[in-house]
Amino acid sequence: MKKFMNTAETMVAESLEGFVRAHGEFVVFGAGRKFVRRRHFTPGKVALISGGGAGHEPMHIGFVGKGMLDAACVGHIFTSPTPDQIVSAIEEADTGAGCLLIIKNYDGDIMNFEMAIEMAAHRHRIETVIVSDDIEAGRTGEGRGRRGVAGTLVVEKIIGAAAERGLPLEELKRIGDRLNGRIRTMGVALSGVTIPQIQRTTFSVNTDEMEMGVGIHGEPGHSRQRLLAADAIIRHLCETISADISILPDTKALLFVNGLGGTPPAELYLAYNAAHRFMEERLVHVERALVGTYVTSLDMQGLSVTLALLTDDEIALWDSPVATAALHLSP
Amino acid sequence: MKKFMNTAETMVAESLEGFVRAHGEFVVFGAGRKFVRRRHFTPGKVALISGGGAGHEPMHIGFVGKGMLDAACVGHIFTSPTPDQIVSAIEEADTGAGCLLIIKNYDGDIMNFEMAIEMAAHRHRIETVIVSDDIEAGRTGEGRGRRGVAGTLVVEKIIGAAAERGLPLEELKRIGDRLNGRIRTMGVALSGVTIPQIQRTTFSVNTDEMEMGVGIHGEPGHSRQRLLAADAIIRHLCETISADISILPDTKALLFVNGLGGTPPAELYLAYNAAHRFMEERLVHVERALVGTYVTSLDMQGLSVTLALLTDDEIALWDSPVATAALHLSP
Amino acid sequence: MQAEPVLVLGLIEACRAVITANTDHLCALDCAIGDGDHGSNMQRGCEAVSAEGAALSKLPLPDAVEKIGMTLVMNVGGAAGPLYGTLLMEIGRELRARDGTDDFPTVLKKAIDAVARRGRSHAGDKTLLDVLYPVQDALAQSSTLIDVARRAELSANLTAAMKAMRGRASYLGDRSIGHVDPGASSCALLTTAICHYFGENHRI
Amino acid sequence: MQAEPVLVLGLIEACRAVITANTDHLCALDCAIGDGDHGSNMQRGCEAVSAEGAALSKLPLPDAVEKIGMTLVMNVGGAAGPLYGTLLMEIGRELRARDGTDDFPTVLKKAIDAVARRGRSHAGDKTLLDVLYPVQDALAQSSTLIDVARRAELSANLTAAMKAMRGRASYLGDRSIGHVDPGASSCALLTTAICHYFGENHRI
Ligand SMILES: Nc1ncnc2c1ncn2[C@@H]1O[C@H](COP(=O)(O)OP(=O)(O)O)[C@@H](O)[C@H]1O
Ligand SMILES: Nc1ncnc2c1ncn2[C@@H]1O[C@H](COP(=O)(O)OP(=O)(O)O)[C@@H](O)[C@H]1O
Ligand SMILES: [Mg+2]
Ligand SMILES: [Mg+2]
Ligand SMILES: [Mg+2]
Ligand SMILES: [Mg+2]
Repeated sequence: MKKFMNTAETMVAESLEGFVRAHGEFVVFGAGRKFVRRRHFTPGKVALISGGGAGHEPMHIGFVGKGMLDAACVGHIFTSPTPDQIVSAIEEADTGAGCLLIIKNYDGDIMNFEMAIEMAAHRHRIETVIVSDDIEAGRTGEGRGRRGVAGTLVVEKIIGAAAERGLPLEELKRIGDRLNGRIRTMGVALSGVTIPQIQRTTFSVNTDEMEMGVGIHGEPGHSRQRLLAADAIIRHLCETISADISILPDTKALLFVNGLGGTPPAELYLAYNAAHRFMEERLVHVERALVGTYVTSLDMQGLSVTLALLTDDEIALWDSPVATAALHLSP
Repeated sequence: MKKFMNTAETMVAESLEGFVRAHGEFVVFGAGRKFVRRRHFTPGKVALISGGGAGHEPMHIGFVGKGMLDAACVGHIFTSPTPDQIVSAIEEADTGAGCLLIIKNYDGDIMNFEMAIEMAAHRHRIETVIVSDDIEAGRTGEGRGRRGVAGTLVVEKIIGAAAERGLPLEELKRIGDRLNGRIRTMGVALSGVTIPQIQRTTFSVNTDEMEMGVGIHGEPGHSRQRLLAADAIIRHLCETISADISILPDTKALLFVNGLGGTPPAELYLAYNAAHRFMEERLVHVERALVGTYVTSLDMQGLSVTLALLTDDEIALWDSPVATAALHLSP
Repeated sequence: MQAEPVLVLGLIEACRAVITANTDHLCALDCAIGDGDHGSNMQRGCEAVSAEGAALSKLPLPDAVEKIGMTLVMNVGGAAGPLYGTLLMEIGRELRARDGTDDFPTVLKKAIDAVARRGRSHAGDKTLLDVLYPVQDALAQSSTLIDVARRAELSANLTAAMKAMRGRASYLGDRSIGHVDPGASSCALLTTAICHYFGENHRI
Repeated sequence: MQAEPVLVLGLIEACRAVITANTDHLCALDCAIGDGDHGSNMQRGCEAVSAEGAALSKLPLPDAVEKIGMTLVMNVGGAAGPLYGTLLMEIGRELRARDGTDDFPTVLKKAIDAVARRGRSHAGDKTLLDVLYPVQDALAQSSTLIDVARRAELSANLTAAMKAMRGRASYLGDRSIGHVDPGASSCALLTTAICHYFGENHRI
């Protein structure tokens, strides 16, 4: 697949620079360009920091700003950031109330964040929330389990709103951990992705096939299937999600259809329509909706469906104002 | 290219339904589902109505809401809406102050809007603004000239803000016409698109080629060229744009990099970075930036660069609050 | 000569059939120099008209033709909707004004001029006008049905050599040369189907 | 036996060379069951270490090895960075604590255990541990350099039959079976390169 790029080595840095240039009202680079931070911190507020490999834009940089993250560290493509990036972000963003690190559940991310914590813990109060919203189905359960995927946005938004209200570090961690258990995401891909460094596709699928259960790193999913009509695909995603989480009658939910990079808005809305119908038939009250390209896997054609079961308090936090490059809600 | 769809016949309607379901806080369907309208009209405000074929989402439906459009009519894929849709929108949206129709410069769109005006003119005061921001280069100049492409967003935003301030119909038309002459857009495609009705690609390009000067209907551009590095592509777009518009020293501008559907945010930001550098070297003051997938050509891999030269008044209108599904600026 | 209801239904069906058989071909022509939808647009229009066949066949011919034009306008969209719609609406109106079909070439001439006004276009712009004008000319010269159809097909093919000055193909500039215009092609197909229908049914 | 500066520089170059020659191969392995970046990650690490070669060669061996580990941690990212980084940092620290290299197998054992703790992983999880443990075992049994290298390569190949329990490949479940683990492969390549270097330079 073709890309707008100059060299594989410089593409992440160039893209980041473009992002910061375009969104100077929200963000600036942190020290040494090791991370992207809010233009203005709020003293006394717990600092929320996230990060991960590049290739998932606008996550996380697009979620930096009032109401959401304080800083985001970006690694190379699909490669978690290094501990020094994370340490620098902690040092700059912590205004005294401590730091909450929001980490997607990947061995690489966890190890790099852990090393950073070991380096910074003597000078900062640090807690972590590990997001693992991916469905379990199709895997064995013996392994490390669920990946952190599109549901990360939901966690960052809701903790972000809570942090803005001045809640303390431990309380924010509690909110995040509780919420994480009530979010499920499943993805499907119509194409693999080309890793720019090596001009190689992670996998290729025939025109009549799709890859079910993919994450956001261009990796294969848990099964290759025949390409179906959108309604059938969405039904499968929604059924798998629903089977993987306990939905009580009259549960309130946020339904989120996320594009993986190469799928245009029109198709995402069509998919949302099918997902919404499915959930309402199951008596899930879809109270809030989100449709868009927020958590990508380079230019993968595909999408994920996320269901987040929310309490009334969490819905209020979801509705709180946020002003970032990628998510915007007015007061 | 594969798509999330059920049948070609139903895909536009299903996608629209998903859109309205997801964005019920901003929009509802108009009578007979012939158009999408704001949930609440403002009596006494001039009604802004736009429309066009489907396949450009989120334009125009994503721009319906406070601060921008009052209603948007959607046709079949790449097919302008029919006059009865437009007449219905006029009838519902005109609260007495008249209607301004914002039309992209295509023969089909113009003819359908004209027929609608002929049908509705005896009951409504109607004016039009025809957007034609496409560059002229590479074409002959003898034909109908410039297409209306991504710059349409800029026109709709700025007229939208002016309408919200209560300006009268004729004044809004003047603002729109003046502004249109100061906007230029040029697009480039790395892939053609598949027309769902016929499962046929409009054009195909080799892996080492690109199509320069494309619009937003999957049509070929004005030349096929060798695929270049992003910087060289962007330089060519920016040079062509700059040569096609008179830029006085210290001109203030909005720079807008728009994705055509299949190009992910990371690449758009990289392109923005190159475009921004180019413009600053030419002493254009890039006062405002927009980067994202706003005006698409189905799932085309590609992007367009738009330069809009703005007066201070227009910048203030650009900054005015807007609350729509696709564009959001807080007060 | 057939009764008008049968005539109207027959013509509608003849047109629908030829467009349906050529939908993909017309889209392919439109892919080359436009946006690939001309076949689907025309087909949607023909289906909409067919669906109203029963009601249409009860109307006097001028009213039926005008109504067909309106149905096309309201269902086709794009460039083809207003253009074919205007053509038929104007034919209907002219037929009604003249109270008969005795001078069809003049009726047609007026309607084609209305199409040209609607499109702000002229002969030689590489559009359906480049079939309509020659067809009108052939009719005015009382050519045989076979010759009218031949003239239509020939004229459509001649658009390949033209550079488009109107419609989406005009954005391609010189790159539009070498391709047959989709609207000209649909117009020739329809003309041929209509001529064939009249030929088979011994009319004119 | 070589002087330490020469040794350090030689090993750095030997490792850099083998990774550079296999970057694409390692990425290809990672594409099959991961995210396709293992080769680029390792290469970035090797380049960063090479760039510090002059400074490193001036340090005592334990400090140099620990510093190499830190450089990997700060430049590689992903899973490989903390894992290889921890390995080398711990080897350096153990070497320093023991004030010499006399019991390298024990040094290595401690370092591998630190890697396993960092990764919360075990032998049999289909990771680089499945090469590290056998290599350590071979060294503990005083195998020849050639045998150590052979054992490393064999062990890497044996990961093909395993189901991944850690790292990205674990998300594939049974689909991970049949593919060699990229981390195991890089580990075998490095082991072989190091053994080869010592063999050529008559050390041990
Ligand atoms: N301004 C015009 N005047 C006359 N004919 C036109 C004009 N614009 C387009 N056409 C005709 O319409 C045809 C295209 O129709 P269609 O594909 O249905 O609409 P669109 O161009 O809106 O997609 C062209 O091939 C041409 O014959
Ligand atoms: N938890 C873990 N414990 C031990 N080794 C691991 C672990 N996770 C991953 N690995 C090793 O790391 C390799 C992948 O490294 P790399 O591709 O550089 O990082 P990433 O998986 O973050 O893209 C795997 O092949 C495996 O050998
Ligand atoms: Mg990685
Ligand atoms: Mg069209
Ligand atoms: Mg067309
Ligand atoms: Mg990897």
